[in-house]
Amino acid sequence: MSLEISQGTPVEISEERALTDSRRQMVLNMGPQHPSTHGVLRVILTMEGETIVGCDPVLGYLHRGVEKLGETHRYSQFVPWTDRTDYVAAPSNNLGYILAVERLCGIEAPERATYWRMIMGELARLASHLVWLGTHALDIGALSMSLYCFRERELILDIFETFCGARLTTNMMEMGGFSRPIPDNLPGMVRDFCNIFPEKQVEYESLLSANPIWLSRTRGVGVIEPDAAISMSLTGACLRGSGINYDVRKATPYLYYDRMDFEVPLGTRGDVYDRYLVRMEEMRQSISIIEQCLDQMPTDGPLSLTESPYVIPPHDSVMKTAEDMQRHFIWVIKGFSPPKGEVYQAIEHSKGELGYYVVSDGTPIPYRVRLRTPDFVNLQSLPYMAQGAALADVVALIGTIDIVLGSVDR
Amino acid sequence: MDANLLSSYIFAVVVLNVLLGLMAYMTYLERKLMAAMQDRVGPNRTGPVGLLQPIADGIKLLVKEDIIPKHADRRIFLLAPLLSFVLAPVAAAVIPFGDSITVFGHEVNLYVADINVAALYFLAIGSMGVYGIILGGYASANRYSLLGGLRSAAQVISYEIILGLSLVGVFILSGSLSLVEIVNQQSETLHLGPLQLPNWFILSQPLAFVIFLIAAVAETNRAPFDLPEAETELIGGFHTEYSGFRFSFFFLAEYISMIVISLFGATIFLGGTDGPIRDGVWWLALKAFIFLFFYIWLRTTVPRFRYDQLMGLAWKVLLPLVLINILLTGFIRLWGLGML
Amino acid sequence: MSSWLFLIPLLPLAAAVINFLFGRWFLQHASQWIATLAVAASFVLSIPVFLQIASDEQSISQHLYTWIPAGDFNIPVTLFVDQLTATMLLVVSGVGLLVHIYSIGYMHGDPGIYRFFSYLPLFVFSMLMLVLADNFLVLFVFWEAVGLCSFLLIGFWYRRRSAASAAKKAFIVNRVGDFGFGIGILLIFVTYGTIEYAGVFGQVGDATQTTITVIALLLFTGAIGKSAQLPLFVWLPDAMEGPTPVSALIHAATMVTAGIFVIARAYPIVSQSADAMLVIAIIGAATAFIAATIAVTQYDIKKVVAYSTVSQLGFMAFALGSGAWIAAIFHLVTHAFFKGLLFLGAGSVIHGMHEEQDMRKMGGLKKYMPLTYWTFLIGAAANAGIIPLAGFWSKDEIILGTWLGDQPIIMVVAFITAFFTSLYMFRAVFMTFHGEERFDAEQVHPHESPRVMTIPLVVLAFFAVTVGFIGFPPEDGWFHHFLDPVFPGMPHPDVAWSTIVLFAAISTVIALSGLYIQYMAYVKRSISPRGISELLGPLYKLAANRWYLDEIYDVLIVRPLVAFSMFLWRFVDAQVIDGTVNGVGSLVTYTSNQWRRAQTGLIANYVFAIALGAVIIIGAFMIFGSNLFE
Amino acid sequence: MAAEVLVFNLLSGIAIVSAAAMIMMRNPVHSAIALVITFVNVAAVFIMLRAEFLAVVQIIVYTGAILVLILFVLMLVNPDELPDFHGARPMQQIFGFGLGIILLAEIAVAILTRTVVAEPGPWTEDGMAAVGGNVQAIGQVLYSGYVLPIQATALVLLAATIGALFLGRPDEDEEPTPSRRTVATISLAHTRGSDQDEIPALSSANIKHEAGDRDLIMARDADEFTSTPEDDQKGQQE
Amino acid sequence: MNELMPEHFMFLSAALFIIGMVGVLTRRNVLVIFMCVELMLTAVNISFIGFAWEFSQLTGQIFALFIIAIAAAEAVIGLGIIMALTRQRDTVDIDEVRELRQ
Repeated sequence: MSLEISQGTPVEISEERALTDSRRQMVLNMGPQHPSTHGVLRVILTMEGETIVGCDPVLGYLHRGVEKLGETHRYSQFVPWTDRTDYVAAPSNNLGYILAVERLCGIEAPERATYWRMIMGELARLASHLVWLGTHALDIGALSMSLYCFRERELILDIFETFCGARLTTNMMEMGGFSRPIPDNLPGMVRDFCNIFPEKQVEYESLLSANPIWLSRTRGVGVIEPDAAISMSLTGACLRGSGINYDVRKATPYLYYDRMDFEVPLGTRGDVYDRYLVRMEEMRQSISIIEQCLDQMPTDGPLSLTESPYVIPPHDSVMKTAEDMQRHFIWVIKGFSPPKGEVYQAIEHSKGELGYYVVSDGTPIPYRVRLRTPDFVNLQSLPYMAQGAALADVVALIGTIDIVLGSVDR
Repeated sequence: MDANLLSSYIFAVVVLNVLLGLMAYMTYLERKLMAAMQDRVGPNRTGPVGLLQPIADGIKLLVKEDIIPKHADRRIFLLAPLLSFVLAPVAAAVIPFGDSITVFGHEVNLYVADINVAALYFLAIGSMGVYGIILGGYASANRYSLLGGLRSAAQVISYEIILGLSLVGVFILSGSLSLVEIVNQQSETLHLGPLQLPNWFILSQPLAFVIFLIAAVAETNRAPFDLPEAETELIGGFHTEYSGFRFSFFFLAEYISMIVISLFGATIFLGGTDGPIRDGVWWLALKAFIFLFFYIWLRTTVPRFRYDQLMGLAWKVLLPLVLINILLTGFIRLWGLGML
Repeated sequence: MSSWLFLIPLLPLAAAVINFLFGRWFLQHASQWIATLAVAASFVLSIPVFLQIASDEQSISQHLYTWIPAGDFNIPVTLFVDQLTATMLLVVSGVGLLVHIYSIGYMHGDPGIYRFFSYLPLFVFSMLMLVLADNFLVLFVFWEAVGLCSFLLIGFWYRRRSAASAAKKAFIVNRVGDFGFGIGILLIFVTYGTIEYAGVFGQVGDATQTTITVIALLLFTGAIGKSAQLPLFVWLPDAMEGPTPVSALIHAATMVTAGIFVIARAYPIVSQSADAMLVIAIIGAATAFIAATIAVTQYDIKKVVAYSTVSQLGFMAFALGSGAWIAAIFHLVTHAFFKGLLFLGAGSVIHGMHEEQDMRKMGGLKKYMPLTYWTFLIGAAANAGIIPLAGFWSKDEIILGTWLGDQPIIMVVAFITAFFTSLYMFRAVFMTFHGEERFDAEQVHPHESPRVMTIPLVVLAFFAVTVGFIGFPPEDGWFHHFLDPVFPGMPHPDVAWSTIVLFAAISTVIALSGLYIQYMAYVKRSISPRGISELLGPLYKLAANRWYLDEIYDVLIVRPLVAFSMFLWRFVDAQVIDGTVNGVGSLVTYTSNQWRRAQTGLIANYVFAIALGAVIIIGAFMIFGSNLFE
Repeated sequence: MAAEVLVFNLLSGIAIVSAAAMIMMRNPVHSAIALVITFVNVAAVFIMLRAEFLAVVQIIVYTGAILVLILFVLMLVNPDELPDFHGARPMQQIFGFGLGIILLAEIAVAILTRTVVAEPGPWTEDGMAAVGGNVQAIGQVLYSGYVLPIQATALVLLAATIGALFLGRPDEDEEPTPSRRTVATISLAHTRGSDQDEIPALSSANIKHEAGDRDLIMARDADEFTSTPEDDQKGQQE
Repeated sequence: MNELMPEHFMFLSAALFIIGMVGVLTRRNVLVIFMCVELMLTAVNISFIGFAWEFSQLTGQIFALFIIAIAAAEAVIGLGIIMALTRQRDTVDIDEVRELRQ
């Protein structure tokens, strides 16, 4: 009888074929043109039915060689490029780079300028979170949320426009402070925004926080274990949603964050819903920080370090004094040369720890500029979270990581 | 060919055309309402307050290039939108739009057909409507479309059951499957002590009504049950590969289904043409509009379900509820007839 | 009244089913209350039935459903109550209720209690259905059902080897009687074409005298098994392995009297055959005498009571045989009470003595368990026929019946037996409750049983004293008139008052003499029991070894049977049958191996075969089956 | 009455042609569509035969449920490639068609030569109209004479449902697809696994109650939760 | 043939049944075979309903109703088996399934 079995070729063939699993699994190519991959992310999903068994993010569709560009531009020329990494929170990117270079040069901006930097940074965080909330909710199917969020973001962009003339890619920060005066109506606009926003935020939460469908779509989905979060070096809300207390503003305070009274929200379960709660709470804390800045800020005082060789001279004196004109000429034509050395400056970006590693060889052009963008690192957690999730969860997961492809691909 | 049949044919043509016109402005209404809910203006450039927008859309869709993907199953790809589009208005044939009226000396019934299995006929046509979606999804030779088709098949079968069972309570109470008969029963007045209520089945079957409402949303693939076409997941699902007027067929079919199922719900639960003063088709229109408003409202407000949650809702929540409802209704009916 | 008659058996059945299904996991000890309440309700329902029968003198019946509707042959399940049934109803449910109550105390803490309390109501149900049946088939079904319950309850402690084998013995011995009983019923059906009581009894005379005799004897065969008559009584003493309440209810009060009941029920048949009645009388008298002699020699308290039961059943049987029908039933009723009482009392003693049954290790228990003592004493006195207790009236009447039935020899035997009855009863009383304490006081601490056990004792004792007065005055009491319609055509001899008094006097003297002898032997110790036994020598040995009945059976029946079985096994089964089976098996294997080639595993081929078959069958039908080609 | 025959012939013609197309089509999805057409036409035939209810049931059950399920399975089990094994058995085709033709001939003979002996029953057009229509008539007959069979049918359906669930369940030997992560807890905030619902509240933390029932922990300092075991003991002693 | 005769539906029924049978015999895709079985069931239903119509009885319709119900159960189980089969064997070719032989 054993002989007959060995003759039964059809059985053996089909058994061999079963091993390949070829037909049970379906490969779905999600992106790079997909409405909910937040740009040109491409995710190759292997699915059994609607369940994800394999998830493979493919990056680089928006790669522009930003780091290489940093090695070929003068220090101050690189600032606009940082705008274009995470374009929904451009001022924060500027800030991180400027702080790094300032540390390299050993200078520090005047107090008033520092406060304004903080205000702009927090406003950028708010703008970024609003974009995240709108698109995240949209991915999960709440259509109206994005429109409401963009309505409030418009107010922030108006403030940016009033401050520097640009709305999206602001190129706002400068070495040693701000070379232009602060418009008179700006503090009032910021105050108005701080008064309006909390009410609006209550509105968002009334639409989402207790909505059963929202809860069922976010709770228990995309759980990141704390140890996994650390081992994947996640930062920002992805890390704090898993309950780990790490916030650059608290851990290694920069600017005047050590003067501020604010709290860092931590999640308890590490799922999508926790990260949602954490970000919503962060927005409240940001408003509080902005208000504290406005209260503590000196009403008068210098905005820029006029005397430093690393700082562009103020417009007035360039027009009036020959030294300043020469300095201006050299600053613009040749740039400034920080002392030899290297520096790593991290700030708490809206998406996590944004780090700039700048190496100077004493020439006006950096030897190396390295960007540690938070969403690039955070994106590592997508395959981890997508294992066993449903297809519909993937868009929620991409949303909860809060990626901007400009920043991921650089 | 007798005059009765002829008047039926004429009325059918009228209903069909009215439905198509309504459907066009249904899209306008939806866009305007959504805009209002979302702090926007909505269409406002084409014609006064954008009133010509649907026509402009229609023209645009008709003149767009008709693309058939290279690997598509051509015949089915062409057949699927037609199937959807043809079946959607057919269900309206059994909706009674009122009693008969006299036109040019002929008595014309304000319904195309009064068959004694009208409600089941409606369900049957509804269950056929899913073919357009499944076949469209299959024929596109696109993974997203295939997934959309699969989702649609499972979803429609599940919610078809819920939809049908939610009506059983009404059938038990009315003792008939004919919509004309059901409307006639609802036009009686119910005396509850000093109160005089219309005998609408929403009052005697509130649970069934709620379940019907949910199942109807799912049956027409509308938010939050729009999984077969979820644009953020499946990029339109079954109609990803469709463009031009083939897409518009799917589009039309969806809106016509919405209108028809609204009319059906209004007929079954809200008394149809029965109203507090001067019964007539306007009451039916008003009630259907309430349904449609609810559809749009839902779409702007709630997020989308996940696939497994959707099926779980159908089988674990709605099915037991609707079975309990049938059981209770049956007992109450027997008790009312004095058989218990 | 008749509309809820069905509740009487149904309630115990429901209790049995509930306890059986849910007892193990949910009810546990709560099962006892369900069973007790169900039987109590049954008892309460029986009272109005009895009262109605007593007042209307009309039998009532309730048709439940038709069990076997097969053309003309209909077996309806109908509940039928006449005077006899009503009496039995009260006895069964009443004693059953008391035993249930008693069992609550007796079985306390037994892990299998739910089993006990599902078997016990099941027995009550079966017994009630047995007496309520209105045809022989239903009677037979529940006849077997009570046998099954008896089996289950004897073997209740099935882990005990002796209990298991006693249960088997009871079951198998009963089979012998049931076999005859079944044939009797078949013969009734063959003879009369019906098995309903009314139909059969209406046309008894249509059959020949021989047939009637055979039927009567076959029915009595069943009674021999069930009611433990000679030679099939051996199972009953062994049945004492079961829990004592079971012995009281099944093996004293109710089930074993089913045989008597059936003979009484079949009165119209049996009374037609003088030969059969003579056989019944002789067997009954022999049973009564032999059992009584054995009882005198036993040391196990339960065995004494058990042999006493056999003896009393013999009394009833020869009463029937002598034509003292009512006296037999009367004795059945009184016996149910005092024998139930004796068993429960014995159980109480055993319970108080920590499961000790040997009377030689008892003695002097009177002061430890006074209530048990007094009730047991009443029961023993009733059994022994001490005036004016219940046993006196009925036993006296039976003896009188034998005289009236013109059976002087049996009468003499009855008197002798009555003497032995008195002997063994008071021997048990005195050995157990009087004299020095022979138990090990270190190990055993006799104590009175709990209230739940003694209350049934008191109730039964009350009835053992009073129930005899329903048959007073003898031959003319209320009970006689009540039962009279059941036995139509029975002669009513006029008995002179003087005869009654004479017989009563003789009975009393005999009973008191037994009492006196035992009092002298075990209390005053002026007579040595050992001396008497040595004096009697072989006779005593004969009685003590139960007349060697088990041994006789062993030689006559068991050994030949075993030998024959061995032959069947060794030769017929192993050689002939197995050889045939194996041969057929290898043949099948061989043909299958050939046929297996047709199995390609391709479903299409199978479908093709089906379709081909359809075509061929339709074609064949059209050619041969229709008129197309004719 | 010729119109009736004409309509019947038209319907049955389409039904037969599409049924034949069903077994001819190479692509099973096309077969399924052909079958849908057949079933719809059969439903129309049912209406002509005074069985409106069954016509609708036919559409709901066969086309609306069974065939949709078949399509579902077709798309699910074989999404990528169409079967390439079509028509590889000429002998079987010859035999199959041969048998079919013989059977058809036999049945044709049977039909043409049959003699009717039965009596017509009460459910004519008028009979049904008298009780309110086909649905009511079926209801009366079904629930007066066939109560037990319909209960049995319900049981069969239930059993089938359970059976389908059993067949459709994931393989037991297979590891559940999300390879579950075991957790070594190094979290600063809490100890937990993914399955742990209740998370012990932190004594030193400022717990914030959110709109739902979920809590957030609010940290004021960077090292608020990085306490060492010794600190914990101290805290307890205090 | 000016009137609808019983022969009409009987021939329709026979034709559909035989087409279904031929399909079962000749096709190899298990799903198509499944569809053919459904077709055969429907053909039987036509006969039942037709005879009910011919004799003005409802029994035939009742039987057809039961057949449809059982067909639904059969479909569920059958498709479940096919799903399990494809999951295990990765084929819908009925000739590759020769379990019956083992």
